[in-house]
Amino acid sequence: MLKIRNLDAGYGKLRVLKNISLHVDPGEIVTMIGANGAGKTTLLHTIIGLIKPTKGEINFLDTPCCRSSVGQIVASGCALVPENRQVFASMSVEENLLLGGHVLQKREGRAAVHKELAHQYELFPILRERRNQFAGTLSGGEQQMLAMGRALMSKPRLVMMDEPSTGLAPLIVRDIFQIILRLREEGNTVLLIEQNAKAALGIADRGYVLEVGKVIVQGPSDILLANTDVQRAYLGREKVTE
Amino acid sequence: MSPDLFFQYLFAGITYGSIYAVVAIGFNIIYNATGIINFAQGEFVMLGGMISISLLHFMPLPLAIASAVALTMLIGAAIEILFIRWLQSPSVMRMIIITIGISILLKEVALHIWGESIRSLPYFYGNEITTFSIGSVHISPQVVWVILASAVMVAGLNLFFKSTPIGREMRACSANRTAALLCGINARNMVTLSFMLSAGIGALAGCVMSPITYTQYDSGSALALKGFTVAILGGLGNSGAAVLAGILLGIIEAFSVSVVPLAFQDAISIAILLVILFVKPHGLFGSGDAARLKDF
Amino acid sequence: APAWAGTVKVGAIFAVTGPASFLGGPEARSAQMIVDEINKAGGINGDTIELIVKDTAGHSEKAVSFAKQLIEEDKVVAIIGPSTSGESMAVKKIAEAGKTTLISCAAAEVIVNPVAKHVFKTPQKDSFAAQMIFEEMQRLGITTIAITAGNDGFGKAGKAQLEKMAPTYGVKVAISETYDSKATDLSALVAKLKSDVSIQAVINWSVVPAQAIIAKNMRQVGWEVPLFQSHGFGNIKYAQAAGVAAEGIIFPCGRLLVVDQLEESNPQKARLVQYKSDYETKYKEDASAFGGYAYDAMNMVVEAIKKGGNDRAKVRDAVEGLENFAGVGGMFSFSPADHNGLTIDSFAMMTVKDGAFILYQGK
Amino acid sequence: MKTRNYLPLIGLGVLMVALHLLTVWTGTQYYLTQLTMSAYYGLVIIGLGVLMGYAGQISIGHAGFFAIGGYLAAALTTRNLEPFAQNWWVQLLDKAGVIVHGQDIYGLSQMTFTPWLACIVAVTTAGLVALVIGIPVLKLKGHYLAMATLGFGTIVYRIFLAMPYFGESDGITEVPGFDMLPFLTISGDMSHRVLNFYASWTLLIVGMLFLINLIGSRVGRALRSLHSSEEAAEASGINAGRFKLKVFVLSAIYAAVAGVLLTHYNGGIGPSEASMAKSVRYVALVAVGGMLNLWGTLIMGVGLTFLSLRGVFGSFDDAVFGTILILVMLFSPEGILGLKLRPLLRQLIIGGRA
Amino acid sequence: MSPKTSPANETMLELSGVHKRFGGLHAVNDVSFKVPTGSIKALIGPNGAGKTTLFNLIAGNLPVSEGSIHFCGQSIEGQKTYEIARMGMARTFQNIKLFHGMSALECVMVGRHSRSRSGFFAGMLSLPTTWKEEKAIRARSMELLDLLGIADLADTEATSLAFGQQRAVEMARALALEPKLILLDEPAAGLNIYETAEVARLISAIRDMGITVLLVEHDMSLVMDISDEIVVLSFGSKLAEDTPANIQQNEEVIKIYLGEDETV
Ligand SMILES: Nc1ncnc2c1ncn2[C@@H]1O[C@H](COP(=O)(O)OP(=O)(O)OP(=O)(O)O)[C@@H](O)[C@H]1O
Ligand SMILES: Nc1ncnc2c1ncn2[C@@H]1O[C@H](COP(=O)(O)OP(=O)(O)OP(=O)(O)O)[C@@H](O)[C@H]1O
Ligand SMILES: [Mg+2]
Ligand SMILES: [Mg+2]
Repeated sequence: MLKIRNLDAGYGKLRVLKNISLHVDPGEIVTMIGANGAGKTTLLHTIIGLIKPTKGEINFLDTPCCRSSVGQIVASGCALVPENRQVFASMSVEENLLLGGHVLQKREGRAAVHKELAHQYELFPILRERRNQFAGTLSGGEQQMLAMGRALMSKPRLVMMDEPSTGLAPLIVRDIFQIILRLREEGNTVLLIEQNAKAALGIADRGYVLEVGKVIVQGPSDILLANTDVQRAYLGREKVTE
Repeated sequence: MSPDLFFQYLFAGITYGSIYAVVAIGFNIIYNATGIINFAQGEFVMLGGMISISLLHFMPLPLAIASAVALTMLIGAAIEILFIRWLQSPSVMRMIIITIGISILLKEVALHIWGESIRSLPYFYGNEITTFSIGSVHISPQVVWVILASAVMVAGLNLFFKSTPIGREMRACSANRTAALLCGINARNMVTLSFMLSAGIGALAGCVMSPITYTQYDSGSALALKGFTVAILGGLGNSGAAVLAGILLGIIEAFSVSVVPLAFQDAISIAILLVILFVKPHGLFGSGDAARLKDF
Repeated sequence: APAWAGTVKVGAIFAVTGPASFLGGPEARSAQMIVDEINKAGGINGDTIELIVKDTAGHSEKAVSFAKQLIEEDKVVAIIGPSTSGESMAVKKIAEAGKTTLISCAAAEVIVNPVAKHVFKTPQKDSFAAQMIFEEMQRLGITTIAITAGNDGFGKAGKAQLEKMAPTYGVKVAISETYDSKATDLSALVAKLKSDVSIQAVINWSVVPAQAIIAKNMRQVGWEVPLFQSHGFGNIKYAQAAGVAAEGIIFPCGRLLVVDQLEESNPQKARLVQYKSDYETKYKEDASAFGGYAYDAMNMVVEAIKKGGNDRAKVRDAVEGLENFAGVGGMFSFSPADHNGLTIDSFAMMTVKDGAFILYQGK
Repeated sequence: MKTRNYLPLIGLGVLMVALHLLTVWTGTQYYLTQLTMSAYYGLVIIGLGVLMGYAGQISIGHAGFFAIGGYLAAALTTRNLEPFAQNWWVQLLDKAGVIVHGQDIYGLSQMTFTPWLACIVAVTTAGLVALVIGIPVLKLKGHYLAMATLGFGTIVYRIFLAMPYFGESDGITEVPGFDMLPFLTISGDMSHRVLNFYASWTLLIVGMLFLINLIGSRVGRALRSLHSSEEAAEASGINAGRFKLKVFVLSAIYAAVAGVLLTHYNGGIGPSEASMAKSVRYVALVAVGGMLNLWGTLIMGVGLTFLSLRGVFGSFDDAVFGTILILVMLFSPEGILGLKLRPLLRQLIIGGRA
Repeated sequence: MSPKTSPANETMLELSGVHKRFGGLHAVNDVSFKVPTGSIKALIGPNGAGKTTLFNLIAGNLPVSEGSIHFCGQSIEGQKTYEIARMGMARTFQNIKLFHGMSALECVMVGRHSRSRSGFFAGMLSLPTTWKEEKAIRARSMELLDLLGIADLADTEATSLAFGQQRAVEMARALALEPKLILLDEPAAGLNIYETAEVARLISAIRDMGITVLLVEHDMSLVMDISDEIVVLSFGSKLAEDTPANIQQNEEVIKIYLGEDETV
């Protein structure tokens, strides 16, 4: 579904991604882990077209999309739940969701959007309660859910999530992971970035480890979970304080 | 004050107010789509008037107005494409200053095309002194045209921004551009569209008011100042509020004539605006909550 | 050839752009037209004239800067302009200090009263215009009036003159108001004036669209008292702009507007015809009294250069010595005590009939 | 670090002397007139530059403060006090030596305030007005702030234009010179030209010195922080309102001082000095120079004003200015000094496509 | 380092009967608790429970609808945010708020504002006292960056740092205030397990410096490990207040917040 070869990208002179290659197959959950500043967000932004790569190629659904605009990439079925949520603060929750349905409406018409809206309310009941509130006044967690709901509104083939569990209550985090699993059941493909490596690898089929802009390890989740390097670097489960 | 005089002031105020309002509406469109105030809005009004006056030599009035509106829309689009479209994440301050520059340029271009003389469209109905009377109060039919135009615009725009997907998308672009992109919205086209729309609305305003106010190459800035005042007074982004605020301000100005020297009229109306802003920092009908949630 | 052979520089300070561009624009064009013609014809005594036009956009600080620059740096022999009273007052002292002739194109009388040695002006005195209006009012038996004026230099000077002279003619000024010269509608003002039933006539003093607007607003409310305007109305554009509302407006003005109706014997006729046809052929727009101010100023300078050459002192003396000089604004005769040089004869009363200006014949 | 900071200032001082010598050498001393005027406008613009760039508060009404300074100085030094000569306060002031006796243009005797008193009153008034207006105005944000300052400027303009005391549309002329120091008279008289040039540029340099010190200090840092996030700045203990107000008043005082001195230098002031177009131009000059670049602001402010005062753009003054404004904003939003050619070309090529 | 704090019965912060309403929404409903001097107190609860709102009330960003808040025995009612900050309360923001166009170091230097004095005119005249002070501010800020392990990023523009690094800068800025009480809103959000551990160590270190900590966090490993006491909020009301061990056993808390198997 998504194939990336020898990708380089960055900001101005700063080269953040160095020679990245990866692929995501249909129906998979793939996770990407890495320390702060490794370039995970940058990678997602490059895929969705917010940043233009300086080298390499990206194929989504077997069509190269390095030169496409964000709009085209989203329309072709790729959606991003951004890192800092990026809700439309001065618009209502429902409007936020409807905006998420922009490409769906173009593809399948209004009825589909309203059906999908109901679906999202079902996934995130709290959003239904807050539907007329300005999104900017939602609590952090509520905003996170809204961002997810909005991305899902486009019924994407591939959902990319940038640390979706950030700032969520443990119970909700579990719900989120449930939702991700459910998305896979519904035939979606997910590219997941998570700090909670253990949980992420727990639900993912495969994983990549990113360090200062390079993929250093990759493989099926269970193998990564067993990898001692990975364990030492990301999964340390021992006490967090001395 | 005799009732006659009272009503005459009242209708004078409504005349002023509807002129201000019809200009203010244009400000709100670009504001809603980009979060900036287009300081060249007054020049769109001027262009609408000037172009239609020039076209009137070749075609009947309705056609001249329609063509002027269309042409101004093209100019609006061209300006956006030339000066704004390709900027990478411009700040509000930068956009304000660019539009100030555009306003200066448009004025200069107009000066060199049309010269400094004043022109006007003919009255749509009747002539300069035609009025109809309600009781002893006389109103020019052109005022009715202006009011009608602003009413239609407000209704249309409200419908557009509140209930149509494309209107919602425009607002989304101003609320958070990145997020709008992520929703698959073509933010650039939205901005272009908003410039076209506000240019068109400005041009239409320029046409309907031209018989009353006359059009001159620099008549834009004075109108823009009033329009801006009214847009702020009502609360940015809300066109219905702008009309109410416009008429309110117009009426205040009209009645102020009876108590203070006319020379201070503008000072009075702006002082009132300032006082209102100090009490309600987001305009009469603006929501502080919504404004706080915007990025600036 | 004399030492100064070559080019003679003349400075011009006009508000070509900005709020007073309706003055500065025609003024700059009129002056340039003369210079072009003279140079084409071989100049004055073999010298070409170089006109250095500076655009102040109506800013007096720029006028100051330009006046100093023209006098010191460009070493002009004389300066025509500025267009507005404020600017003219601001540069008056500079012309004096620089001993350079300045022929202002602005209205206010203070420019030449008190007389400064080097400062002249071409527009007719407001007091003459006021006098003519009041005399007409006396004939019509009008005793109570309202005065309205724009908030520019022209309006200010006129209003002051009217208020000063009204008592001499037994006229009472019931209301006197100043409005913004960019006003878009004056119906509230008109309502206020109309509510005072004692008012028998309105005098409006401005040079902007507002003078058409006030006419319209008065007629719209069906108020039929006579409307007098100033010589600022002397531009057919304003009469056209006011349309039918302009009918019957009475105003004093130079004879340019009614040149076709003048008798051949009129000493101004040749000059007026020449100006009108030259200007209208060259610029494809109606000639106006404003352009005439600069046309006269420039012609005076030309006349003076013919006598005094490129010598500031001689040029000044030559200007002051002009007598019975036929200008667009009237017959000028300067003297050390009179640097305007016009008499009340420079004005004629006019009115609008069927969209055209005609000489006013009384009621 | 300290010396490096001041190097450009010393450079400016050297430039001042060099300019003078150059004009002497080439026999073009008349340039000094407009250089002097530009320096005063430069003072307005750097004051506004700190307010806009560092404190992040736009003011589209700064011509108002300039005009308050200029008009009050002009009115107090020209308006005749003779009609009030018998009033106790006039007599008191006369005894205090702050009233001059002279003649008006018609040769009649008149009494006026001394320029020193007028100057102090004018600058104080501008400062107080800024203080009073600043308290509510600076609570506003974004476009509302822009409107409020624009409104303030318009009110000032309207008042000067409407009041006969201030000469209405003609403004005030015949303003006398200002004997500031025993050897220095601020006046447009040719004989004082060189000293006036040095006075204005010295003032500009000192003004710049103060501002550079300020923005390099703790206060400057606080200003920049509240520009970016008032909430976070306040959480760090910064009284945002107070700092904004102080800078507002400071910049108003800069404008008023410039107004007073330029009015004496020009011998008058007109309403155009209070107009919205003027305020907008100040704002635009700050932007062209670079919001966070005081040196750029200074250079563009003085440079473009100088060219404009010489009328080099003819009737295209505004057009040229508008074009420069747009070009700078398009290609170098950091101001003209931020202009680097390579990125510019790249933006032209890539930006057009992206 | 042993805590050099006064006895635990001294109260740093006290909330009594605090309410906050937004229109119809009762975001904080009758919340009372005390934060003893020198302790780490955690505030947990489901999303939208009102934790951030409570922080905003304490820090003076929002007015309280009802009830009172005392900081160091002084009511903060009517006090402006900056006044409260000067009294010695620092905070970090859930949505990071760093200053555009400033380097990481400068951001931290801003934090020293209320601990330095040179004023407007001194700054304008650049008096020698201001230089000395400036030097001290710089040195102290550098130390703090060092403490947070980002000294090498001192000259990088703060807003272009990665998420986790920005959090560190925020924390340094808050510490620069030399607060008595520090409010941390989700300091570990977006951090991986090691970085979280680092934060935990840091918070303990902060407490050891004698600073009282009030913390909002969803990462239970962090909260349970370091806090002395936990307050649980739900729908704006206080649900429980207890030691970490007891909270983990609290049926209700498990039901609405922790989930069945989250006991570590
Ligand atoms: N807009 C920007 N301009 C310049 N540099 C940037 C920008 N955004 C990010 N960077 C730099 O790029 C590098 C990678 O950042 P990125 O946000 O991709 O990291 P990340 O892996 O998502 O980290 P985190 O887990 O903290 O979110 C960092 O060193 C960061 O400082
Ligand atoms: N200005 C406001 N207007 C209206 N409602 C608000 C406002 N601010 C917050 N709320 C509401 O108050 C509730 C509490 O919000 P708060 O941000 O305090 O939650 P929180 O406990 O910090 O949650 P999270 O852990 O998700 O950050 C939320 O439901 C939110 O929608
Ligand atoms: Mg990231
Ligand atoms: Mg929160």
